[in-house]
Amino acid sequence: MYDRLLAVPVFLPIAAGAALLAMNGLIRRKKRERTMQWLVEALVLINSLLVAWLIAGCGGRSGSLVLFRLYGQLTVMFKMDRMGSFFAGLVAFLWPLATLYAFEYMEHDERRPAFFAFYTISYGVTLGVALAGNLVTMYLFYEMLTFATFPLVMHPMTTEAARATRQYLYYSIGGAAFAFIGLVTVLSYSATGTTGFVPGGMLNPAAAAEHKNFLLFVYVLAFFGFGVKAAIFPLHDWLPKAAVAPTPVTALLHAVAVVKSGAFAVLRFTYFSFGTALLRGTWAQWVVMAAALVTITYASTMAVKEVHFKRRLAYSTISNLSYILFGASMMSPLGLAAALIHLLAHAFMKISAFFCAGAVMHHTGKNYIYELDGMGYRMPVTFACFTISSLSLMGIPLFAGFISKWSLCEAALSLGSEMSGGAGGAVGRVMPYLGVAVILYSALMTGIYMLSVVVRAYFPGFVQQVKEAVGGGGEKAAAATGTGIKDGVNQDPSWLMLLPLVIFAVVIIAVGVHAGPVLRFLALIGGEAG
Amino acid sequence: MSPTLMLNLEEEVSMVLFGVGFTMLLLHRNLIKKIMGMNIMDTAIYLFLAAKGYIEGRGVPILTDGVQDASAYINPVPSGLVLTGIVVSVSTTALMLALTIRLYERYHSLDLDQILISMKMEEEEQL
Amino acid sequence: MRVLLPVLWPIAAGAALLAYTGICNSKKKASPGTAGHGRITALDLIYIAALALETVLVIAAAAGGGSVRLLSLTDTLTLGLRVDSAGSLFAVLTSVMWLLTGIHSVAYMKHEEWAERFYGFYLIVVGVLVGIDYAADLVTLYVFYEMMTLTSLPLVLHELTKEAVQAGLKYLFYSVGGAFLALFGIFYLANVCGDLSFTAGGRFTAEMAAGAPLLLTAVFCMIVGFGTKAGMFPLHGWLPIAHPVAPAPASAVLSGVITKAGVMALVRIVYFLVGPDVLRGTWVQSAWMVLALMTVFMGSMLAYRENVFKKRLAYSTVSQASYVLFGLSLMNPVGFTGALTHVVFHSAIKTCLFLFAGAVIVVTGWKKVDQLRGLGRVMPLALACYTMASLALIGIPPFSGFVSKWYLATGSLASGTGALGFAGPVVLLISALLTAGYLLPIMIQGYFPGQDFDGKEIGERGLTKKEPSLLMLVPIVVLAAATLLLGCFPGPLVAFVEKIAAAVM
Amino acid sequence: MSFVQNFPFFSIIIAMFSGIVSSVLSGKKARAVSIAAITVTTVLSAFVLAFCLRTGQSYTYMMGHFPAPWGNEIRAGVLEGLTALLFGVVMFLSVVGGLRYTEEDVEPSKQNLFYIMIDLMLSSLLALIYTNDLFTAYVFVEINTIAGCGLIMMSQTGRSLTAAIRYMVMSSLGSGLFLIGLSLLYDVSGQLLMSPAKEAVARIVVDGSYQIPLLVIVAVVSVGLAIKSGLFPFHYWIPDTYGYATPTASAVLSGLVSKGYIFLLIKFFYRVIGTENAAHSHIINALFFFGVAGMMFGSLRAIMQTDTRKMIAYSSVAQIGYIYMGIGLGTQAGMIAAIFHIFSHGATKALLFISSVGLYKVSGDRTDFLALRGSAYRNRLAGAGFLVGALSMVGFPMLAGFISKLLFATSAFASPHKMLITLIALAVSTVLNAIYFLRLMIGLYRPTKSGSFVEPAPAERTGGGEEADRKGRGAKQAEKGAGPGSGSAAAAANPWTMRIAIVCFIILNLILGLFSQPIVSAITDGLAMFG
Repeated sequence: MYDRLLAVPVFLPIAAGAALLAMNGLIRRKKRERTMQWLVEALVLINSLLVAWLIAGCGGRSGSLVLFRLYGQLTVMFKMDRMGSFFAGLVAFLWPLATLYAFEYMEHDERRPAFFAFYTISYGVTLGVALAGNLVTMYLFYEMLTFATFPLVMHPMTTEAARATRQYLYYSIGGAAFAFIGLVTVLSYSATGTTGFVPGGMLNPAAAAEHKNFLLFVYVLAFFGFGVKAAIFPLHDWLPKAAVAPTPVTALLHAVAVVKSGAFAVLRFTYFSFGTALLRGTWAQWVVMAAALVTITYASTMAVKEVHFKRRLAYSTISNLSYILFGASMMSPLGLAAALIHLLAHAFMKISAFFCAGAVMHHTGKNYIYELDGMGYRMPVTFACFTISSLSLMGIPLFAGFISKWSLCEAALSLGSEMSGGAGGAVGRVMPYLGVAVILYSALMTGIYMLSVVVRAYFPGFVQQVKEAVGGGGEKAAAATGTGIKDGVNQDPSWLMLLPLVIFAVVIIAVGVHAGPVLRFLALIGGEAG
Repeated sequence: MSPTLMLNLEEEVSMVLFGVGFTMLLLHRNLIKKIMGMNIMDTAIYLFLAAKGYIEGRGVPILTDGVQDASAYINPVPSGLVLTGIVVSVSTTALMLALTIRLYERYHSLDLDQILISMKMEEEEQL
Repeated sequence: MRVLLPVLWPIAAGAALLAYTGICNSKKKASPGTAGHGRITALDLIYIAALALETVLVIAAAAGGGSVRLLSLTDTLTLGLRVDSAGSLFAVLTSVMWLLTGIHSVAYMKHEEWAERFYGFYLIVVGVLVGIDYAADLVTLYVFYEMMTLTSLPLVLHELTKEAVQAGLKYLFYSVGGAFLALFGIFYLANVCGDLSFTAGGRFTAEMAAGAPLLLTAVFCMIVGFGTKAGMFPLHGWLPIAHPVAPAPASAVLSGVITKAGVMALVRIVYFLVGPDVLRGTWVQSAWMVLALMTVFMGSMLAYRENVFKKRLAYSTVSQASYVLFGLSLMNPVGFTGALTHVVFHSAIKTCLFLFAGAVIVVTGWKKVDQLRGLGRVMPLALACYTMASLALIGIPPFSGFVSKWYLATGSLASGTGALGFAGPVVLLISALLTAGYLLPIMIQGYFPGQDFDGKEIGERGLTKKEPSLLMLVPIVVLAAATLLLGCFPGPLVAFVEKIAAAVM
Repeated sequence: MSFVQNFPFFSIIIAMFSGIVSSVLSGKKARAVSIAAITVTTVLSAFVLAFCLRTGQSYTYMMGHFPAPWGNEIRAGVLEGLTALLFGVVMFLSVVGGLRYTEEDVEPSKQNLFYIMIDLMLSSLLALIYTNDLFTAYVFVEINTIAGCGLIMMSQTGRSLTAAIRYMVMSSLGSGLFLIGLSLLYDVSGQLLMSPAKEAVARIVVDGSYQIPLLVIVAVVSVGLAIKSGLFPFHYWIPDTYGYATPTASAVLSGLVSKGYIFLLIKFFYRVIGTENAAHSHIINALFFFGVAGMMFGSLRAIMQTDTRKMIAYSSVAQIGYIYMGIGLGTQAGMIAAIFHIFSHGATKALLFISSVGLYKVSGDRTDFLALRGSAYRNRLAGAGFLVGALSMVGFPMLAGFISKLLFATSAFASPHKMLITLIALAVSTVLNAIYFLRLMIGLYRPTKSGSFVEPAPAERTGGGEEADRKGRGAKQAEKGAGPGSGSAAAAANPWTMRIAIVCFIILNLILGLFSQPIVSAITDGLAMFG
C-alpha cells in the first residue's frame, strides 16, 4: 500500500493540471476562478501532506514502486530513499506557499487557469525527479520538467518571453541530450543491468576500470548536461533571461524546483550512479570542480553589474547553484552533505528574495535596483524578509547560509588535506583551497549585490539633498518625491504574499541557529553514498 | 593490355555506356537529354545482361521445333530480365516525357535551371 | 545569566526602541525623537539609563566571571560566551566609552534627524561589541563581528546624504570583505584544530603547526581580514571616508572603540588560539610588522595633509590603531602590554577628540581645520580638553600616550626581529612628530589666532564664550581628565595588562 | 501449408488490383476502394505477423510453384509482417488524415488517379517488403518510383512538377545503380533469389575470388538505394518533393517510401551479402559517415528554413541520416535501432505532415513561421499533434523518438570505434532538432503580432477575428462559433477524418514510446530469421 502510494504525489498534480487545462474554457467567470484557485491550493496542500506522510512513513526504510517497463531493463520506478525524501520534502514544503503567493501575484493576469495548470503540473514533475528510483525515471521527469515549465516562462507572451523560452528550451534539451549519453553509458556499464540508484555507485567495477577514461569523459559530458539546469557556466545564460517569467515561476522554479532538479540530478548521477570511488582524484573531478568555481566567480561578478532586480537575483542563483555543484564535485561524504544543506538553505533564501522582488514589482511596478530607494519604509515586512534572505545569502552567521557555507568549506578543506598526499596530482592539491577562496570571494560579491539593495531600500541617499533643496518642508517634499520615507504609506502586500515570506524568513533563521538535526540527517546520506 | 580486357568487350562497352548515361542523367541541364541519358544507361545494363546470358554457339531460348535439351539454348533468365527491364524503362521514359511536356507547356523551356528560375519568379509574383 | 545580560540587554533595548519608533511612525504620530526640539525627552533619559545599566552589567560580569553556552548551530559549531581578563578589559572600556559618548550624543542628536534610530542602533552595537569581547571561541567572535558590521552601518550612513550612503557602502563592503578573508582562516583552523575555543597562549603546538601547511597563510588572512576594522593597510581605505560622515558621537565610537574590535579579534586569534610561539619569527610576523608600520606612517602623513577636521582625526585613527597592531605583532610581553594600554589610551583620546569635533560642529558648524581659527574665544574650556588629548596622543609625558608608546618602543627593540625591530621606534617617533604637526596647529590657531584675525564672524554670530552644552562638555572633560590621570597613574592598568601578557606568553 | 501463408501475396495483389480497378472508377469510388484495400492489406499483414510470431519462423512462398532459380519467391517473417503492418497503419492514417486536402488540392477529374497511385505505392511497398527476389525488387522499385512521382505531381503546381522531375531523375539514377548492381551480382553468383544468392556469395567469400566485384556490388547497390532514400549528399530532391506535394503524399513519401528502400537495403545486407561481409566492407563505414553527416547537415539546413514544410522536409534528411548511422554501425544492435527508427520516424513524420496542414489551414494557407504564430490556439488538435511529433523528434521520453535514440545510443557501445562519434552525434543532433522544432512550436503557441490568439495572421485579419478577440481568448471560444471567420476556419480545418488520424498517430507514437519492448523483440526475432 505504502509503495503504491508513492506514485500518487507525482501523478495527482499532473492529472489535476491536465484537467485544469482541459477545463480552461469553463473557467471564465471571476467567481469560478476564485474557486479554482482555492481548489488548486487545497490540492497542492493535500499533495504536500501526502508527501510528508510518505516521508514520515519511510523512516529509513526505502519503499519502491515499479510503475512500468519502458524498454528492456529500463523501468519507470519510484523510490523513497533518504536523499529523495529530502528533496521531495523541500519541494513539498515550498509549493503550497508559492501557490499561495501566486494567487495575489497573478490576480491581474488574463490567463490564470493556464498558469496554475502548468504550475501544478510542474509540482508533480518535480516530485517525480525527487522520487525517481533510477536514472531513467529521473531523466524522464527531468525532460518533462523542461516541457512542463516552458509555458510558464512564455506566460507573458512577449517577444522577450518567447526569446527567453526558446533559449531555455534549447539549453535544457541540449543538456538533456548530453545527460542522455551518461544515461546510456550507465546502462551499458551497469553492474546489475539496470540504472537503479545505489548509494556509492552502480557501475561494474571491472568494466569501469577498463574504460576509465571514456567513462570519465562521459561523466564530464553528463555533468555539464545535467548542469545546464543548474546553470553551469558557460551554459548559464538562459537563467537570467528566464527571469522574464512571472515571479512565482522565477522564484519557485528558477530558483528552486527546476534548477535544484538539475543540481539534484548531478548529485544523484555522481553519488548514486557513477560512484565517487571511480571519480575521486581524477581529471574529471577537477574539470567539473573548475567549472563550478568559474561559474561561481563569473555569476557573482555579473550579479554586481546587473541592475535589473530579478536578473540580479538570477545571477545570484547561478552562483549559488554552483556552490551545490562544487559540493557535488568534491566526491566525498562531506561534500554531498554540504551540497545538500546548501540546496536546502539556498532554496529558502532565494525563493524568499525573489518573492520580495516580486512583491515590489507587483505592487509598485519597479523593476530596477535604482528605483528602490526608500522602499524599506513603504514595504517594511517585505524588506525585512529580504534583508534576512540577503544576510543569509551572504553567509552571515545565525542565518542558514552560514551553515551551508561552513559545511562546504569544511568539506573542501578536508578534501584538500586528503589530496595533499598527492592523490589528485598537482591540480588536486590546489583546487579545494581555491574553491574556498572562490566561495569567499563570491560571498563578498553577494554582500555587495544584495546589501546594496537593502541599504538603498532603508537608507535612500538623496533624502537629505531633497530636504536641503526644499528647505523647511523637507519631509513633505521627501514624501512627495516618492521616497516614501516616514510618509507612512504601507504598501506591503496582503497576507497571501506575506505569509510565505515570513515563514521562509523563520525557516532561514531556524536553520541558521539550530542546524544540528538537518545536518545529522544529511550526514547519513553522505555516509551511505559518499 | 591485359588479355582479359579483350575477352569481356561487351561488359566494357556496357560500362562505358552506363557511365555516359549516368553522367548525362545527372549533369545535363536539358530535360530531353537527361531522358536520353537515362535510356542510354538502361540500355547499357541490358547489353550487360544480355552479354552475360549469351553462350557461344547456342540458340535463342524459344521453342521452335519441339522440345530440345536445355544445353541447346542460351541462359533464358537474363533475356527475361532484359525484357522486363525494357518494359520498366519504357514506362519510366514515358512518365518523364509527360512531365517534361507539362513543364515545357508551363515554362517554355527544357532547361531545368531555366525552369527553376522562372518558377521562382512566378512565385514571387504571386506573393 | 550574568555573562549573557551585558550582551542581550542593549540588543533587546535597542530593538525595542526601534520597534517602538517604527510603530509610532506607522501610526503617523510625531516621532518621539524629534518631539520637544532641543529639550531632553523621556526617551533620551531612558536611553542614557540603558547605557548606564549596560556599564554596570559589564562591570558586574567582569567582576563575576563565568561562561555560558548560547547556541549550537550544528553539532560542531557552538556559540558561547566566557569572561576573561582580556575580554573584561575591552568590554569595560567599550561600555564606559559608550556611556560617555551616549551622553554627548543626546545633545548632538538634537541637531540631527532620526535620533531614535540612532539610539536604537547605538544600543545594539554596544551589546554586539561586548559579545565580541566575551566571545568564548572564534566562531562566536566571528558571529558578533559580522553583526557589529551590520548594526554599526546605520550609524555611519545616518545622515542619508548621497555621500554618507556611499561611505556606508564602502564601510560595509570593506568590512564584509575583510571578514570573509578572515573566514578563510577560520575555516582552515576549524579544519585543522576542530575546537576553536580560546585558551590563553593558544592551542597550537609545534607539531600541529607542522601538520598544517597553510596555517601561516590562514593566520595572515585573518590578520589582514580583521585588520580591516582597525584600518590596517591595505584594507584601510574605508576608514577615512566612513568615520567622518557619521554623526560625531558615532565617529567617536567608531574610531575610538569599534576599531578596537578588530584589535580584539587579532588578540584572540594570535594570543588565544594560534599562539604567539607558533608565529614568532615567521614571515607572518615580519609582514604584519611591515604592514602595521606602513599604516602608522601613512596614516599620520595623510592626516597631516588633510583639511577636514573629522577626516584628519580619522586618518589619525588609521595611524594610531596600527600602533596597537604593531605592538601585537611584536609577540613579546612588553609589546603586548604597550598595545593593550594603547588600546585604552587611544580609545579615550580619540573619543575625546571626536566629541570635541562634534561639539565644534554643533556650536559653530565649522568642519574644516582652517575655519577653526580663534576657537579659543568660543570654547576655551573645550579647547583646553582638546589640547590635553592632543598632547596625550602625541605622547608627551605625563599624558597617557607616552606610557603606551614607551612600552611599544621598548617592546620593539626587544622583539629580536632585527632591522624591523629597530625601524619600529623610528617610525613611531616620526609619526609622533607628524601627530604633533596635525593636532597642535588647531590648538595654536585656536588660542592665538594671530594679528590679522578679527573674530568678526564669532562676534556676529554671538559665539563668544559659547561653550557647548553641559551634556557635551562633561564627557569631553571627563575623557580629557582620564588621559591625564591614566598617564600619571598607569600602574594598575599596566599591571593588569602585564598579567594578561604573562598568561598568554 | 497454412492459408495465412498466402496473405503476403494476397495483399500485394489486392493493392495492385485495386489500383487497376480504380482506373475506371470515379474519384469517390476509387477513394473507397483504396481505403478498403489499405485496410484489408493491413489486416492481412497483422495475420501474417501473428502467424510468424506463433510459429516462430519465417517461410518462403513460391509463386506458381516454380522452384529456384527460375521461380519468383515471397518470403515472410516476423520483421516483414511487422513492417507491412506498421506501413499499412501509417498509410491508412495518412490517407484518411489527408482526405479533405486531397479533395481540395487535386483536380476532381484526377482524383481517381491519385488513389491509383496510392494503391500502386502500397502494392510496391508491400512487394519490396515481402519479395525474396532481387529483380522483382527492382521492378517494384521502379513502380514505386513512378507511383511516387505521380503522387508528387498530383497537385500540379509548378513547384510540384519540377519537384517530380527532380525526384524522377534522382530515382532513375538510383534505380540504374541498383540494376547494375543486380546484374553484377548475377554475373558473379548466377543467382537473383536472395537465399541461393547468399549461399553463392558465401562461397565466393570463402574462395577469396571476385572480391573486388563483390565490393563493387555492395557499393553500387548501397549508393543506388541511398540515392533513392535521400541519404546526404543525395538529398537535394527531398525538400522540394516533400514540401510541395499534397499532405497525404508528403506523409507517405517521407514516412514510408524512403523507408521502403532502406528496408530493401537492410534485406540486401542480411539476405544476400551477409552481415559479416557487409560489416567488413568499408561501405558500411561510408554509410555511417554519410549518415552522421546527414544528421548534422539536415538539421542545420532545417534551422535555416523559415517555411514549415521545408523545415519538416529537411528534418527528414536528418532522420534518414539516423537510420543510416544505425546501419553503418554494422552491428545487430545498430540494425535493430535503425529498423525501429524506420517505424518511429514513419509514424512521427507522417503525424507532423498531417497536423501541420491543419495549422496551415487556419493560417490562411500560409506555411511560413510568421503566419503560423498562434495557430495552435486556433486549431488545438493539430497543435497538439504537432507538439507530440516535435517532442518525439527531439527524443522526449515516453514517445517513439526517445526509444530510437536510446537504441541508437546503446547500440553504439557494441562498436567501440564509432561509439563516441555516435553518442556525440546523437546529442548534437538532439540539440539541433530542438532548435528548429521547438522554435516553431513556441511560435505556434504565441499570439500573433497583434496580440491575438484567435485571428489567423495579420494579412488575413477579418472582422470575425476581431470580434472573437474581444469576446474572449482561446480557440475554444472560437470553436464554439463566437467568431464566424476564424471559428469556422478552425472547424473546416479539422474534418473528423483528420481528427481521427491525428489522434491515432499520437497514440501510435505513444505506443512506440511506451510499449516498445515487444516491437523491439519482434525486430530482433525478425532479424534472426533473416539468417
